[in-house]
Amino acid sequence: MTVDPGTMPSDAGSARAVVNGDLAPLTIAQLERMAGTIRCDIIEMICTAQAGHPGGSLSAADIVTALYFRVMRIDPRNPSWPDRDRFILSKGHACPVWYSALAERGYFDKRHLATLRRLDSILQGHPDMRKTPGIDMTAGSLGHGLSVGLGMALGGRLQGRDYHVWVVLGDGEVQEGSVWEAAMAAPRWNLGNLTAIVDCNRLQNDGYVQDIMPAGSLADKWRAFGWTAREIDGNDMAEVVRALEEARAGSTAPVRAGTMAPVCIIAHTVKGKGVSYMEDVAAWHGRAPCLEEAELALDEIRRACAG
Amino acid sequence: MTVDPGTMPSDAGSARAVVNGDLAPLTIAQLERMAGTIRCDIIEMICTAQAGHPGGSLSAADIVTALYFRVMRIDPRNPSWPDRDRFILSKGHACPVWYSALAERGYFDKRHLATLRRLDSILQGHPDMRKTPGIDMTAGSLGHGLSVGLGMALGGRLQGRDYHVWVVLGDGEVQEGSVWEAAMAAPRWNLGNLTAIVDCNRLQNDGYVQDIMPAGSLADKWRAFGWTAREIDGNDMAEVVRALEEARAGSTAPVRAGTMAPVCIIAHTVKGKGVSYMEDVAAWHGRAPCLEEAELALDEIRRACAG
Amino acid sequence: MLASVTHYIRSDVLKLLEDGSLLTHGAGQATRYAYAEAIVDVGRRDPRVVVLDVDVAKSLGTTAFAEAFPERAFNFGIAEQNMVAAAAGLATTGLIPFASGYAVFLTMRALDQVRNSIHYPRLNVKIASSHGGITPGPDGPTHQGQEDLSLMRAIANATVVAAADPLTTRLATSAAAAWEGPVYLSFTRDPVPYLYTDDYPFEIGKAVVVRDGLDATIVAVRDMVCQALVAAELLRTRGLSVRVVDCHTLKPLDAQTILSAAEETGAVVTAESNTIIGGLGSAVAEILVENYPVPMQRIGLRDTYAESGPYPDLLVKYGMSTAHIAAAVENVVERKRARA
Amino acid sequence: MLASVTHYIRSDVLKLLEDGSLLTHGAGQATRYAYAEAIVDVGRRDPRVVVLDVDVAKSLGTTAFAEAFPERAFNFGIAEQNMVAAAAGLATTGLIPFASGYAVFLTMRALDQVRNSIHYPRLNVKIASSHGGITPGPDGPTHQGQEDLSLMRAIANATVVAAADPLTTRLATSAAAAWEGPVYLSFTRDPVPYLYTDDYPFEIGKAVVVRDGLDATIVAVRDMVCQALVAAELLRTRGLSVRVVDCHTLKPLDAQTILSAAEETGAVVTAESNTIIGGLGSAVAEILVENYPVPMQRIGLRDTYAESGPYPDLLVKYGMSTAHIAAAVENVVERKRARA
Ligand SMILES: Cc1ncc(C[n+]2csc(CCOP(=O)(O)OP(=O)(O)O)c2C)c(N)n1
Ligand SMILES: Cc1ncc(C[n+]2csc(CCOP(=O)(O)OP(=O)(O)O)c2C)c(N)n1
Ligand SMILES: [Mg+2]
Ligand SMILES: [Mg+2]
Repeated sequence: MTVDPGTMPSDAGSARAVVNGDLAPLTIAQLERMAGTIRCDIIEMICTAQAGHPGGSLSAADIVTALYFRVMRIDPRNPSWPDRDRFILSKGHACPVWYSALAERGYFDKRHLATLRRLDSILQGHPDMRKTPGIDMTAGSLGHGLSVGLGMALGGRLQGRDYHVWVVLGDGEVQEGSVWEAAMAAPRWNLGNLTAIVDCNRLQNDGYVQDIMPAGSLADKWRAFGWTAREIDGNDMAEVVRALEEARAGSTAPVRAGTMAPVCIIAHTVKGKGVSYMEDVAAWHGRAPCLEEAELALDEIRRACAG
Repeated sequence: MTVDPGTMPSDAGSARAVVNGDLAPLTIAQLERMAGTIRCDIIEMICTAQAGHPGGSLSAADIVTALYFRVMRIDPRNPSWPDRDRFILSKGHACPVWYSALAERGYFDKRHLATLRRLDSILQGHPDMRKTPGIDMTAGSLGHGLSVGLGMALGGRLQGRDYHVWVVLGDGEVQEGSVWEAAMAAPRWNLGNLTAIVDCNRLQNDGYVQDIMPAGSLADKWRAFGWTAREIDGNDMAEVVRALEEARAGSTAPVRAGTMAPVCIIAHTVKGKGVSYMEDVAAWHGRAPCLEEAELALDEIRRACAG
Repeated sequence: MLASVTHYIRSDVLKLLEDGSLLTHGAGQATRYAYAEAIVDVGRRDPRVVVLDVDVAKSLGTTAFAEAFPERAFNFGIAEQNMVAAAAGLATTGLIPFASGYAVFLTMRALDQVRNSIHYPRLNVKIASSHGGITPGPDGPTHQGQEDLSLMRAIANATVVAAADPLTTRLATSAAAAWEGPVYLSFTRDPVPYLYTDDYPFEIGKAVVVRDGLDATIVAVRDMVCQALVAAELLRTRGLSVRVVDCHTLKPLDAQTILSAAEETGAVVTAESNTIIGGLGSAVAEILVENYPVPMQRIGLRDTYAESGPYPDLLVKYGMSTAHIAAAVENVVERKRARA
Repeated sequence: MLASVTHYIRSDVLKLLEDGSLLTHGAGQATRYAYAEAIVDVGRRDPRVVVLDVDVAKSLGTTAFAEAFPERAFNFGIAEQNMVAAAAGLATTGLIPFASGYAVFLTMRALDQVRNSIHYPRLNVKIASSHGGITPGPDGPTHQGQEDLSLMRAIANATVVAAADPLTTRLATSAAAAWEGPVYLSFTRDPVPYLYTDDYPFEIGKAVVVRDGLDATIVAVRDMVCQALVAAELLRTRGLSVRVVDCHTLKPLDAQTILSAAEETGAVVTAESNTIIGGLGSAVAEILVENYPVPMQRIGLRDTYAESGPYPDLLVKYGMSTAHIAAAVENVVERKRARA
C-alpha cells in the first residue's frame, strides 16, 4: 500500500509518535476507503456465520479504522511488542469490526474471517485474546474494558513505557456501574495515556437508549468525573482522526499543574452506518443478514466508497 | 415526651405529611438533645461489644435523629405499616446509630443495645431486617442501598402509596459503581419519592477520601446524573431538618413538565462527631473505645448537650 | 430386547426416541421463550407480579409482558446489579419481581446483590435466567452460563430450578410465583424438544422418574434430560435398563428419589451442561457418599471454557453427547459389577 | 492407648493438643496478616509484584507493602469490580498483581470480572482474599465469606488455595507469585494457631498428611485444620486412629492423597468453615464416588447464614466444633463397619 506524501498528516508530533510497523499512516481519503472495506468484511462475516452483531460493528468502523491504520503505534508482525498501543473493544459483541481491521492490517490471514463463530475458529463470538493474534484483551461482558485499560495504562507508566491505551465503549454499556468506577479512578492516577471512546449510536439491545435508560448529557457526566470530554461525529473520518490524534498528543501534556486528565471522546455515530436498511434500526443489533440482504448491503457500501 | 407547641414546625405541608405514631415531631432543640442521647448510646453499645464502627455512626447521628424524630412518617407500634416511610442505611456498618434511634423511638427495648454483635442478639453486626424490628432492609455490603430504595420507591408508586424512601450512603461508598447505576435510573423513573443523603464525613476505611479516591465535586456528579443536589452541614440540626423536609415536600412537586428529579443531599459532616478524640481520625472508623475512652466520650457528649 | 417404560413422555417423542431422531427432528422451543410466554399468564393471574429486564427483554421475549402490562415492566438498561437490588426493594413492598437476564451476568455480575440483598434476607424475588449452561453456543464462553447451577446452589436460602422442556418451564414459572421466597430459574438459549405430556406432576423440590430402569440411573437437568433419554434408549439396544430422573430442582434436592435410584440401580450418572464442579453432579455425589455410596460418574463441562460453535457440536466436542453419557453409564455399571 | 504420629506439627502444638488447650491457648495470627507480611518479602524479591487494595488495606495490613513500595501499591477505594478488572489489565503488561480484599466482595461483587477478565483469559492475577468462611464472626453474615471456596472452585482455570496457619500462608503467598496463572488465596479474619514446622513441604496442589491414622480420615482446609487436629486427638482417647489431611489446595485437588486415604482408612470426614455445598466436601465427594466410594460426612456451614458472634462460639452453634467433627468421624466409622 503506497501513500501520497502530499496528503500525509502534517502534525509532526503525532507523526513522530506513530510507528506503524510496515505501514505509513493513511490519509483521510484512504482511511475512508479502508473503512468501506472493513464494513464489507463485517457484512460478509456475519452473513457467513449467520450470527453476530452488525449494527454496533458498523457504527464503530470509522473509529477502529482510524486507530489501526493511522493513529495507533503498532506492529502487526510483532503483536506482543511491549511498547505497542493497546486497543480494547469493551463492547466486545462488535468484534467483527476488530477482526476485519486486524486481518486487513495483516495480523492474520483474511481467510479466517469466514470462520467467525465456527467450531475451532480463531475468531470467537466475542474477542478472545488467547485465540486471535492482535487481540489485546478478551471481552464480551460489558463494562470491563475501561477498568482493564486503566490497568494497562498504570502498568505502562510503572514500567516507563509511553504507549497509549484506547478503549471503545457502547452508549448502552456505560449504564454499567463498573464503567463509572473506572471513570472515577483514571483521573485520580492522572492517566492521560488512557482514552475512552464512547460509540454513541443511540441504540442498545432493547431499543433507543433514550427510551431504555436516558443518560442526559454523557459529556457532562464524564466531565463531572474528572475527564476531558469532547463530542465528535464518529462517522466523519476527519473529525475522528483529529480527535484521536489530539488525545494521543495530549497524553504528554499536563492539563493543569501536576495533573493529566484522561480524554473521553463522545463519538456520535449511526448504528448500522453504511447500510441504509440497518441504519438506526434496533433489530439489526444482533441479527445476521441473509444472502440477498448482504448483497444489497455490500453494493451500497461499495458504491459509497467509489463515489 | 411532651412537645412545646410554640416550637412546632410551622410548615403546614410537611406537618400534614408527617404522621409520627405516638410522637409529635420534635423541635430543633429537642432533636439536638436526642442526637446527644443517640451518640451516647452509640459509644456505650460499641464499647460494650468491643467492636463496631463509631466514626460513621456519630457523623450520621443528626441525620438519623431528624428522620426518626421529626421527618419520617412512621409508627413504631406498627413497624410493617405499608404506608410508612422507608429508611435504608446503605452504609450498614454504621448500624449502631440506627439501632439506637429505633430503640429510643420505641421499636424495641433499649436493653437490647447492650447485646450488639452478641450470639443470639437481635442486633447484628450489620443490619438484618429479619432480626430487628424497624429495620426496613438488610445491609452491610456497600452500594446496594440506593438500588433497594429505588425498588421501594417504584413499588410504592405502583401501589399508589405516597410514602417517601430515605437512603443514607457513605462518601466512600459512592465509589461503588452500583451506586451510579441507581443514580442513573432514579431520574429515569422520576422518583421524587426517593432521597439520597450522602454522609460526607471525608473519611473512609483506609484514610481520607481525598487521598484514596478523590471524587471532586459530588454535587456535580449527582446533578450530571439528573438529580437535584444540595449541600448542607450535616451536623447542623436546623439545616438537616430543613433539607429533609424540603426533600419530602418536593416529592410531590414536578421539577419540570412531566419530570420529578429525586433529591440528593450532600451532607458535610465530621466523622466521629461529638467525641473530640475521634473527630476526623481515620482510626476510629472501625475501632471500639475502651472503658476509659468511652467515659471520656460520654462526658463530652453529655456536656455538649447540657451546654 | 428390553422394553422401555416411560412416564409423562409425549407419544411423538417416544417414536423419535425409538428411531433416534429426537435431537435432530423433534419440535422444540428455547425455554427462555417458554418462560416469557408463561410470565404473561402468571402476571394476568397475579397483579403482584412485575417483570424487570436488563436490556435483554427482546432476547428473552419478556417484551410481551411489557406490552401486556406496561406499568408493571421495568427495563433497567445494562445494569444487572441495580436491577437485582431493586428487585429486593420491590419485594419488600409486597410485589413479586421476576428479574430477567442472562445467567452469566445475573449470577456473576450481580452475585453480591443476589446473595446479600435477596437470599440472606429471604426476599420474594425470582431470578429468571436465560443462556444457562453451554446452550448459547456461537456467542462463546463469555455468554455461556456454565456455572449458574453451581453458584446458585452454594447460596443459602436459594431454590434452584432448571426445567427440561417448554411445558415444565411454564409450570416452573408458575410454581416459582407461588413459592414464598427466592427462586432461581435457569433457561436455555437454544431450543430443547417438547418432551412431556400435560399430566407431568411438576413440583419444586420433587424430581421425576421419567423412564424406568434397573441397571443404572441417569440423573439429568435442564437441556441434558433429552440427551439422557436418547442415551437411555441407545443403551436399551445394548441390553441395559437405564432409569432417567428429571432433576429439575437442584435445590432443595429430592434426596429420596435419588437415593432410591441409587439403591435400586446401584450406579449413577449425572448429566448437565453446567460445569461438573458444584452443580448437579456434586449435589448427587454429596448425598450418595453421605447416605449410600455407589459408583457414579459426572457428565458435564469438564472444568474448562468451551468455545464458539453450534450447541450440538459443543456437546460432542466437550464430552456431553449422548455417546458420552452412554459410555459413562457402561462404566458405572461395570464398576458396580466389579464391586459385587 | 493409641500413639499419635504427626508430621510437621510444632512441638509446642503437640503439647497443647495433648492437654486439649490448642484452641484456647495456642499462639496464633490471622492469616490475612501473614499474607500482608509475606507479600512485602515477595515484592522485594520480585519487582513485578504490585498490590491492589479496595479500601481495606488497613484491615489486611497491606499498608506495609504500600509503605515499602509506594509506586507499586494502588488503592482503588471501594470499587472491587474496577480493581479486579484493572488487575487483569496490569497482568497483560507483565506485572503480577495481588488484588486484595474481603472474600464476600471479591468473589461476589466482582465475580464477573474474576471469571471473564481473569480466569477465562488465564491472566496472571492473584486474588488475595481475607475474611474467608465464618472467621469474621461479629461482623455477621454480610462479611462472612462462607461461599468463597465453592464459588472459586466452580470457575474454570482457577487455582484455589486456603492455608491452615501463618507459616503455610506465607509459603502459599510466595508459591502463588511463582505460579503461572490465576491463583485465589483465602485467608482468615481471626487468628489461627501456628501449627507447622519450617520443613512443611508446601506445594500448590499437594495435600499434606499431617497426622497418621487408619480408622478414618479428616480432610480439612484453612481454619478447620487445627480443629481437625484437636478432634483427632480427642478420638485417639476414644480408641480411634484418625488421619488428618491438610488439603490447602482445593483446586487442583490432590486426588491421590485423598484416594489413598479413602482406600487405607475406608471412611472420610471433610471439615471446612465454608458452606457444605460446593466446597471441600463436594470436591472430596466427587472424587470418591467416581473412584472409590466410601462412607463420608461433611462438616461445614449447613447451608444457612450464621449470625454475629465470636468465631469460636459460631463453630459450636453451627455444627463445626471439634465435638461435631469427632461425632462425624464416629458416624462414618460406624457406617464403614456396618458395610464390612
Ligand atoms: C454485562 C453484560 N450485560 C448484558 C450483555 C448483553 N448485551 C450484549 S450487547 C448489548 C447491548 C449493547 O448496547 P451498546 O453498548 O449501546 O452497544 P452497541 O449499540 O454499540 O452495539 C447487551 C445488553 C452483555 N454482553 N454484557
Ligand atoms: C462492598 C463492600 N466493600 C467493602 C466493605 C468494607 N467496608 C466497610 S465500611 C468501609 C468504609 C466506608 O466508608 P464510608 O462509605 O465513607 O463510610 P463512613 O465513613 O460513613 O463510615 C469499607 C471499605 C463493605 N462493607 N462493602
Ligand atoms: Mg449503542
Ligand atoms: Mg466516609
